[in-house]
Amino acid sequence: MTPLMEVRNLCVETTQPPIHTLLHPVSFTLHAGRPLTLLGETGSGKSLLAQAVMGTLPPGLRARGDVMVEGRNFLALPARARAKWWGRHFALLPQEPWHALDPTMRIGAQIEEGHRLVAGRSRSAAQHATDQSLMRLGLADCRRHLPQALSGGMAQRAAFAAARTTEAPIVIADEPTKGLDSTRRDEVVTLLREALNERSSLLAITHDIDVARQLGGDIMVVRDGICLEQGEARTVLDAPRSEYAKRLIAADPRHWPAPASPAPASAQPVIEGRTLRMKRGNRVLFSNLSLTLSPGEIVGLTGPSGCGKSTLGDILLGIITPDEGHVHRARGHAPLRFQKLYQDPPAAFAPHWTLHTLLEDLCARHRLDRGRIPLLMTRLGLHARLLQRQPGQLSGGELQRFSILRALLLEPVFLFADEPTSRLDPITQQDTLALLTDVAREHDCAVLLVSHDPALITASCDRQVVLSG
Amino acid sequence: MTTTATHHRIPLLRLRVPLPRARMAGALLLALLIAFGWLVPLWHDVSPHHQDLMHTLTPPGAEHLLGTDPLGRSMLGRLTEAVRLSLGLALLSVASAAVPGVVFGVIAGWRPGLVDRSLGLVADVVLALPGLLLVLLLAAIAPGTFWSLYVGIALVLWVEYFRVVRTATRTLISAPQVQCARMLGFGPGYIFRRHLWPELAPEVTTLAAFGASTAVLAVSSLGFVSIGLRPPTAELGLMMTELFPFYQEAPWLLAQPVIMLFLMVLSFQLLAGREPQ
Amino acid sequence: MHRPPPLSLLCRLLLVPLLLAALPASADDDRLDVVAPWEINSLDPVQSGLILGRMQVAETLIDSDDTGALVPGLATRWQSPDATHWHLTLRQGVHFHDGTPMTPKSVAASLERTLDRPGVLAQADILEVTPTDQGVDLVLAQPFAALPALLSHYSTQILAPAAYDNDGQVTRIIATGPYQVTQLALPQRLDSTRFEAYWGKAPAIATTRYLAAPRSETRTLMAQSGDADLVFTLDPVSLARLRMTPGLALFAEPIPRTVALKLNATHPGLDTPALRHAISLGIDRDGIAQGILRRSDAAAHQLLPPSMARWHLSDRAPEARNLDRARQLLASEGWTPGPDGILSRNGTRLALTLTTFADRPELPVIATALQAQLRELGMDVQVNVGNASEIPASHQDGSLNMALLGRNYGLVPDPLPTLMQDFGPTGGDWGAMNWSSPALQDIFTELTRHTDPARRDALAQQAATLLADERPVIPVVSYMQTLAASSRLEGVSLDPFERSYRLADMRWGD
Amino acid sequence: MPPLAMSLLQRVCQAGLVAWVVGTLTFVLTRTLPGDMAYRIAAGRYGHEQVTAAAAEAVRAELALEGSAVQAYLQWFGDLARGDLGRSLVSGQPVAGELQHLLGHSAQLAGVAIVMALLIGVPFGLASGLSRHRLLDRLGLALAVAMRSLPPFVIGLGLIMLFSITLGWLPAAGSGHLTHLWLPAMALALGLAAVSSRVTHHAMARVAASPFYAFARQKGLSARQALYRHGLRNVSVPVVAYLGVQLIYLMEGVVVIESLFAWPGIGHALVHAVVARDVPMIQGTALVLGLGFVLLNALVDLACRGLDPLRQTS
Repeated sequence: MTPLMEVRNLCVETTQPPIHTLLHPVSFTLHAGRPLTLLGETGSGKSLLAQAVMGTLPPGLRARGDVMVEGRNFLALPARARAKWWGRHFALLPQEPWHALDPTMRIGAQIEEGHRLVAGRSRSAAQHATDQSLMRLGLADCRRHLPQALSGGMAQRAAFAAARTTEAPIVIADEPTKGLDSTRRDEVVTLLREALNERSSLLAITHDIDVARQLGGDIMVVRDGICLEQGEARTVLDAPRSEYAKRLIAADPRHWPAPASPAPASAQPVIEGRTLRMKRGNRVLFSNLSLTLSPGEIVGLTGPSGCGKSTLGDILLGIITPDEGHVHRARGHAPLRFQKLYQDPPAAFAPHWTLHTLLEDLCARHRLDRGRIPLLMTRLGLHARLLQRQPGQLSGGELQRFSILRALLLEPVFLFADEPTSRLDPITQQDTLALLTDVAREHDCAVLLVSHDPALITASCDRQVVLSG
Repeated sequence: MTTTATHHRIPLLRLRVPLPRARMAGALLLALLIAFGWLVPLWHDVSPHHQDLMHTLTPPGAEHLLGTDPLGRSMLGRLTEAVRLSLGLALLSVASAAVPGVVFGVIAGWRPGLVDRSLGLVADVVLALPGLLLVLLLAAIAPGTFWSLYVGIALVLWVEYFRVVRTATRTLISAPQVQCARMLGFGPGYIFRRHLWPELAPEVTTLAAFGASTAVLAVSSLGFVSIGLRPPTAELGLMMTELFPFYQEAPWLLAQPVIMLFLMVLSFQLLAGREPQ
Repeated sequence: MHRPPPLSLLCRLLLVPLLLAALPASADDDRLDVVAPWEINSLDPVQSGLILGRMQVAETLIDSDDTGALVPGLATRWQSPDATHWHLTLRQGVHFHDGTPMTPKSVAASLERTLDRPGVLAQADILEVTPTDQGVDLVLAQPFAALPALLSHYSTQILAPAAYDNDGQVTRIIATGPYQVTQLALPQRLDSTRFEAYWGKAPAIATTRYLAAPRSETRTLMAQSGDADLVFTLDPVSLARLRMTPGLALFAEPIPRTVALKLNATHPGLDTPALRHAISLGIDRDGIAQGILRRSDAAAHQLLPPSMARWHLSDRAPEARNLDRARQLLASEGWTPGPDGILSRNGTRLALTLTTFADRPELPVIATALQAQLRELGMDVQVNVGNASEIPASHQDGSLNMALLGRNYGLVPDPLPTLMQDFGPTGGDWGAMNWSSPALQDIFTELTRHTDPARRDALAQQAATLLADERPVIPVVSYMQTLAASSRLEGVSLDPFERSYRLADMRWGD
Repeated sequence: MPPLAMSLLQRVCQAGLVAWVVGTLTFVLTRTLPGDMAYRIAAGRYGHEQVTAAAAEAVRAELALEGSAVQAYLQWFGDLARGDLGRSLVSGQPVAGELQHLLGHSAQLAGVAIVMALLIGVPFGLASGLSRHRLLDRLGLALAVAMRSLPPFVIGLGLIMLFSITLGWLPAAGSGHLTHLWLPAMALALGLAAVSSRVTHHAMARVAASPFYAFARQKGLSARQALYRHGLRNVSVPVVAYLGVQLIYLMEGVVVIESLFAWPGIGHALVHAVVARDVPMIQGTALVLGLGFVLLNALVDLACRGLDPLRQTS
């Protein structure tokens, strides 16, 4: 088993003083046919490592150490020379395939150009190769589609085809499953496994333990740019040694503690949807759907992406009116007390103002008691100094907790949480969700929690509704 | 780089943020111009209208710091007056173009459908009318007044603001942050103040920066076809046309208003911080 | 990581326009290129005869020489027993550009048509035009001695019958001049070529082009770059420079065109000769001449220049600027400086609007100078730069205060018609306003009757004196016709009455 | 209704509306403008100094200016429907004929100017947009600002001084020969190039920073391949779209340039027409310009659709 790539004391640091080390020296070897997975939460320097290996670090950063490929130190090569290796020795699977594909070029062309210009095949050969790969990836009928017409999974596969036109031996996949639901995720993983053979290997970067487990091979646990432990996948996952690895694995919804005893469904439902029917285009999302939520009840809502989970929530909130059926809200509740948590926390805040200003606005608008803010902040584990920051300067987890706080200020009776944690890494996700459910129960607030991860729903909800789509 | 959440952790990213230095420079430059226009006359009191036909086109020197114009008037005096007037009028035209432009733009972007369509159509038609015609006609209605020129120019320019603001508003208004603000019980006023304006401001200010120069240049162009002349008032655009015939005999004269305008535009540019996209 | 596109490509793209532009400029070398400010806005001689005449395409019945003496044009003789009945004898063997011969009928028709258009001919109200076998007879309502002079005005140019359509519109320019139109692109360009069947001396230069360039800068640059062979009406600033330019010859000739102040004689600040005299004294003519026109001899102290000896008072000394004298005169009329230095008489400030127009670029500048100079006298003057038509218009509705204008007294060689227009019983659009003098009217009527030169001289002098004392219109500076000609040209000369560019007399030297 | 047909329909409506507004606006305004029309027209015809009360009255009588405004107004639309733009009050020639001549020249000028502007501005913008050195960017910005603060006639002057006085390559002014076109066109182009180079710069910078451009490189495409295959198309969309806006600036410059270079153009004519209150000429000119603008924008739309498949679908 020959090493395809040998990385020695690779570290990343800032070029301008004060010199910051963003990734502490790591060393590993990538063997043909044996994938290596970097496991760790987002921002822990994993992606930097990938970029360092590829030589695509953003300006202001530089990599030190050796990356030995075919007996040469790739890192020592000049930038121009390194670029020549891209697509030929390295195939990089982009983080967000959707954005990595040229929005104005047809899928077929984007793959074909690789076969012609990189692999140097003749026009006809390139076309043939393109058709082949599209066929193999089940995209045969997407040849003339534009990227926007593809689903996340399809886009990922198309990008994969475009990146590997030369069967480059070293495949680097950076968060390949980001934002995909479980089924799509499994597709991508199998796709990656197929890429493995005796000549090629895979360097995967993810925070998703399932992906790591399914890929197998070796695992490296990285945090804050420091490699905590590495070893054979099974051993690391089943018997983690480092504290952080333990927590990371524990953070997998399947290992969450069972939910607290369901709150007694009180007679008076707080909100109720009756015989709801909704179409998108000419496709019926759901029909004759009814559900009720009682105070303090946490209801999970699952289903494949695009099955209308968000739509259902928006209907309940009155943002959208259903085609049929109607929504009944318990009397005596101001519309303000029906609130929503968004999937992408930064998108739910006005970016140009400090959180203090924004909360102040809210209190002023509704003459709320400012005194509750500090209390809630401590309850949600938010540090006071965060108030002076702008939304963009907070982490996703912190910001999501702020949106919970913002909702709680209005003493909500119903919260529609639309995948509130899907953009967060496992540990933060667990903490945030735990907080949400606990606080909701304390305030007798009904929550409709959307997630594409059944395990997560079962772990944190009293009962669940499944949309088949 | 990976997600927004990590930004504050990596210090170097602050380098990516546009440096405030440029804006400082812009503000400073503008301050200097204003000082030139308003303060210089205080210590150097020369009438911009006093003529000395025996000493025309004198080069810059001890007696006349910036020389004299074809009628022997002090260029320094005239430039100060011109800067005062042009700054004021440029702002007037920018304001009278930006305010309606932004207002209608926001309305159109906010209310898709009929309102949007009709406003859009009006804008398209105005755009299609030769701007020159509007300006000429307005100039002819109130002959010899500057405001009529600048307002006429504004009649043409407001459409730019409208277009930009409308498209920006459209996308913003459907964004979660606005939907969320609505759910939190905030009204249009608040949404404009906290959500829309911060996004629109850079675009608008940049347009304004260029709009100011466009206005002054338009006036000089009109002066060139002898419209809007009003002796003895000094105005940058008109000074350029007045001094144009002397380009070879006294090039420094023509250069002065041109440089002033350049500095004016530059300062606006730097203040705005961005360029129209 | 991203390289700029290869420089070669960049340069290539950048160079394209330059390469395209670098084609050699092809100025047709045998063609005589004439450049002047005036645009051609119509085919009708009444409107564009000025250019047709100067480019020697169309001709009038009567012509004039450098002294202003009338000489035969298309008519060889003209006489009248009583200045009321006129007999013109036409030149024989004249052909129109379309080859048809010029006949008394065609001339009469052409004149008839001119009569129902506005123009100078209106002054001598002509009752009938009848073709005779030798020429045409004209019958006037009352005597008008200056009729021959009127018949030398460009608006009376003779066109062939084929030039008009049924409703009298000119559709083609078919005249009798030494050059005939080959192409006319309104308003900019007129190309013409030698008319082989011309009655007079055949021109040496075969083809000519007239180009209207309204900006004086443009004209100067064209002279400098050698794009044009004859460039007329140069702005004073550029003269010095052009003198330096090799390959150019400069010509200048004083012309009977005067920049003058038209005054509303009923305005409280202008209603007595003394007040108007004060204004005249307040004007720094030499300053304007030096500073703006760049000519020491440009100051004009009388409306008509020395070249028109009959109308010029040679014995009268030029009046230098004299502010004290002016202030005294103003004071004598009760106008005394107020706290703000502005003159006032029992409570009313002396504020005036000076109307002028920009078609002649120097006028606004002179107006600005006058504004400052009159301010020194204590007059608050607003300058209003508008359209030329505002002067006659506001003359008619009486709203005019002062106007600065350039008046050409050589429009026809005899200034009498012009003067009669300007200083008639009800004033004139381009002359006096709310001012009239019975004495002057008598002089005029006598002048129209008498043909005896000596008598005419005496009368003219009386008139000139009267105008000089009363000052209904105040002269400021006089014009100079300027021409920059390629030194390859021989036989270049200027017509003091601007009737012709004299292209037919020019030839290419070597 | 397919988007393409939709937008075309919109353009047609716009064109109709433009015609109506132009007719009405110019008519109403010219009638309400201060100053006696008859005198203005007389001045336009006979030249200043020849304008007299008599001449003005003659004009008034000839053109029946006292006639009912409403009638004249309806008349104009009636004629327009029959494709007749009337006769110029000044020259007496049919407006349509004169416009043909003038528009031809202006179109030449504008067309060449735009092409030059693109040839100069786009490459510069691409280079500065791609290069990592701030220098090019700053330089471009300075140039752009300078160009925007130089009146067109000064630029024109500079060109004449260089190309016809110093180098003697090109005629300084005039018309009638191809070589007369280059200088005025370039004078216009420089101003436009300044702007379009900035637009290109920003578009290119945005594309170069986009993940898909990075991915194109990481797929193994060379810098040039990436530029040609993924850069240019994406850059060209905003640049072309901006052309539509630039047409406005062009109009303003054209007037000045035309009178400086003695170029018989429509802008020059429009000024004269307004000064001389030549109503049919004003209306004709404005109409032609307006419709031309609508047409060109329609073309720009089509071009954008052609370049950007996203617009075809959405």
